[in-house]
Amino acid sequence: MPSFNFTSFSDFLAMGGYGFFVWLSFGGSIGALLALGWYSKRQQQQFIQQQSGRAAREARVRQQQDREQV
Amino acid sequence: MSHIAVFRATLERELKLLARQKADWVNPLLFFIIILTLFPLGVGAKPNLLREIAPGVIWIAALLSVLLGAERQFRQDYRDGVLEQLVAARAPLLGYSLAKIAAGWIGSGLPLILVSPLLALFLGLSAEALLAVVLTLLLGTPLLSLLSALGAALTLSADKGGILLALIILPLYIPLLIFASAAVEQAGFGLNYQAQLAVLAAMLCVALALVPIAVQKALKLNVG
Amino acid sequence: MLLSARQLSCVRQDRVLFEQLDLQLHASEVLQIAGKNGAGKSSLLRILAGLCEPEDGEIYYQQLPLAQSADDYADNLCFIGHLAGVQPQLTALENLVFWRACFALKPADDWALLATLGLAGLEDIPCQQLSAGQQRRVSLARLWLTSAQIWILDEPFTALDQSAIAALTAHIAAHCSQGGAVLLTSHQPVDIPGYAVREFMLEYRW
Amino acid sequence: MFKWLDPYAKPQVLFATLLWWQRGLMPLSIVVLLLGTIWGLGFTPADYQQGDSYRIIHVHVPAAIWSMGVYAWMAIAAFIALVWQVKTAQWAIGAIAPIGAVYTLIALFTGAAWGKPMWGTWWVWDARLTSELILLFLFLGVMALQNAFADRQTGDKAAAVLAVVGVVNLPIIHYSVEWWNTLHQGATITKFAKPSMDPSMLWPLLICILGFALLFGALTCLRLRTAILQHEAHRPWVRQYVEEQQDAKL
Repeated sequence: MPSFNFTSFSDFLAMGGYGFFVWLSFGGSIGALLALGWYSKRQQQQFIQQQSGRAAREARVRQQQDREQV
Repeated sequence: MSHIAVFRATLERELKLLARQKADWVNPLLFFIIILTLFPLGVGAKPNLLREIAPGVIWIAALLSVLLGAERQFRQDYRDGVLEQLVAARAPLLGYSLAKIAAGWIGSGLPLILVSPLLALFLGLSAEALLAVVLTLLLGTPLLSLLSALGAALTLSADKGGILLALIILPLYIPLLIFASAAVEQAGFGLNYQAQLAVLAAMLCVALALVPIAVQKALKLNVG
Repeated sequence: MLLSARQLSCVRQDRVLFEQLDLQLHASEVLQIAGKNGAGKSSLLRILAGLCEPEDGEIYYQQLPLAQSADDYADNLCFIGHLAGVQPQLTALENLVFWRACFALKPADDWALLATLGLAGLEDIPCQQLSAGQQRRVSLARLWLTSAQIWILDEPFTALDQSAIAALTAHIAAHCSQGGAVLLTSHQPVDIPGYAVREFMLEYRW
Repeated sequence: MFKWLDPYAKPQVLFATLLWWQRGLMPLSIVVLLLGTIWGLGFTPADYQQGDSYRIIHVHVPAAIWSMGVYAWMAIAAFIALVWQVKTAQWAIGAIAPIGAVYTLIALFTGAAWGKPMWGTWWVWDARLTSELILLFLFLGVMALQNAFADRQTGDKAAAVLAVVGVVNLPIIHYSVEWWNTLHQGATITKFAKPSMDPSMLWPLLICILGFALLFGALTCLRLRTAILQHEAHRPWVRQYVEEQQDAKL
């Protein structure tokens, strides 16, 4: 494994004077990827909530219909 | 039922409609001229500045006015149910869409070419530049009509069709815009621009071969 | 058996309109599809006309699945949907000329045909100026010109007055007598002189 | 042809396979990405010319490469959907397009952040950045078209046609922008292509490129599973899956 390139952690943060740009782009990219993953996961959960709501609604309608027939 | 019969019948019908509904081809033309008058007002009327931005301005205005006219191309037939019956009878849609695109070009592309001498006046174009404008419009506007017809066919049954049509088709106009305005710019400097015209012609041929198939597919899926 | 559908199912916006639906259409028969609004009558008709694919199931034209027989089925089909298919800015005659080129209709004396349909004097004015019923008659004029054996008509009697309904039912009867088949939907009771109208009920699924 | 692919056209089988793939790919892609970025950030020597700002390459280049790659994958799915009428391929377009849009956005964003120290401005009409921007418009166009229809099926098919048309236009746009760039600006100061790199710098970059690929795979599995559920909502196996998920949560 090649050696650690920076003497100290603060030096690592400074990134040779370009720290702002480097961390901005890395932070931004990881943020965007996390947002995409979270959004996709939430989309799926939202669908499951909707569907179970629908199933409950259908059950209610069926009960109502059975009560009318009786 | 052959393609030629449907092509001729549709073209005849479209030309009758164009004759009866003058607005279909007058509005895009007026829109083109109005946009051209906006630029000097916005950018300032210094002659050499205008001459420098003229190629881009002319082509952006042409591009937008063809796009404006495209949205209604298939919508009327879709709403009346003509398209539905053509698809149900598996009539040759290729002939139909080619005729529609040709009529669309006559309605929105041709007037631009006829009015281009007016541009020379407005933007102080030299004679060679004007010739280049006419040549590039001659090659470019059919390509514009093809692509905008594809956009119109794709967004046929979409509810907010207008803006969506522009959003999906404008990126496809970019190569045409680049080469056409470059050709006019070269002509302005008195250099020859055969290369750019050749590229435009090549793009037109490719589009003429591929786009009608996509239009046919788009019409079928929108009716289904 | 001209047209048959097996195990058809159709889904619109996540709502199952119908499932495992079987249907047969025989020569010289009139089949009426009845059902409440939203039961999926029009969707069923559009699937049978080959306009859109069903979710599952298969349609057979003379025992051949549509995948192989689509073209000759379309040649032998005349579909008139909810929409009249009439271009408002054109006159009735121009519409007929356009249809003749697209649908390979028989050449005929259009003026006489439009007169029999009660459109005498309205042949050469833009259809825009005709009433809905008159526009409907213009679109139905195709039934007098088509050589197709199967007719699929989506609510042909809407906006028609008594005389037009009588003319249409007589024409359907004549068509069936020559071995034609008609599949239609209608809200009013349909009686074709000389033919028992078979009814196919489409239940409304919540 | 491709008979072995047939079972995967059936949504339920595909759904289970995608779940299996996703469970494997998601952690793997995170590990590979972490390895690549940490190695690239901390354990490689600085570039003699650009100093440490070159480290942005570990995010910019994979995103730029894969933005084109994702569009190509979307176009393949669209082609399969249109030619062989495979429903699951149609649904894949709606699943893949947002991933491509985010990758392109990352490529643009990191390209601008990298360009600021080198050229002094955030945005330069450089050939690669401009065609990346147009690629973003193509992705957004496909996404907008897909959601513009009331009927989900029509939206998927329209997006498929646009994806195929787009992929035909992609090289034309790329080379015309490239030509346009040389015409108006002459070659940009520093060739924006990957600088010739010695192996110690190359390895982390390759790992990052692999990481982005795996992440694309994992996200596609996740999003395609959602699309399958949405399109097959009326099927009994979906209702059963929804109940299972509901009980699992209680």
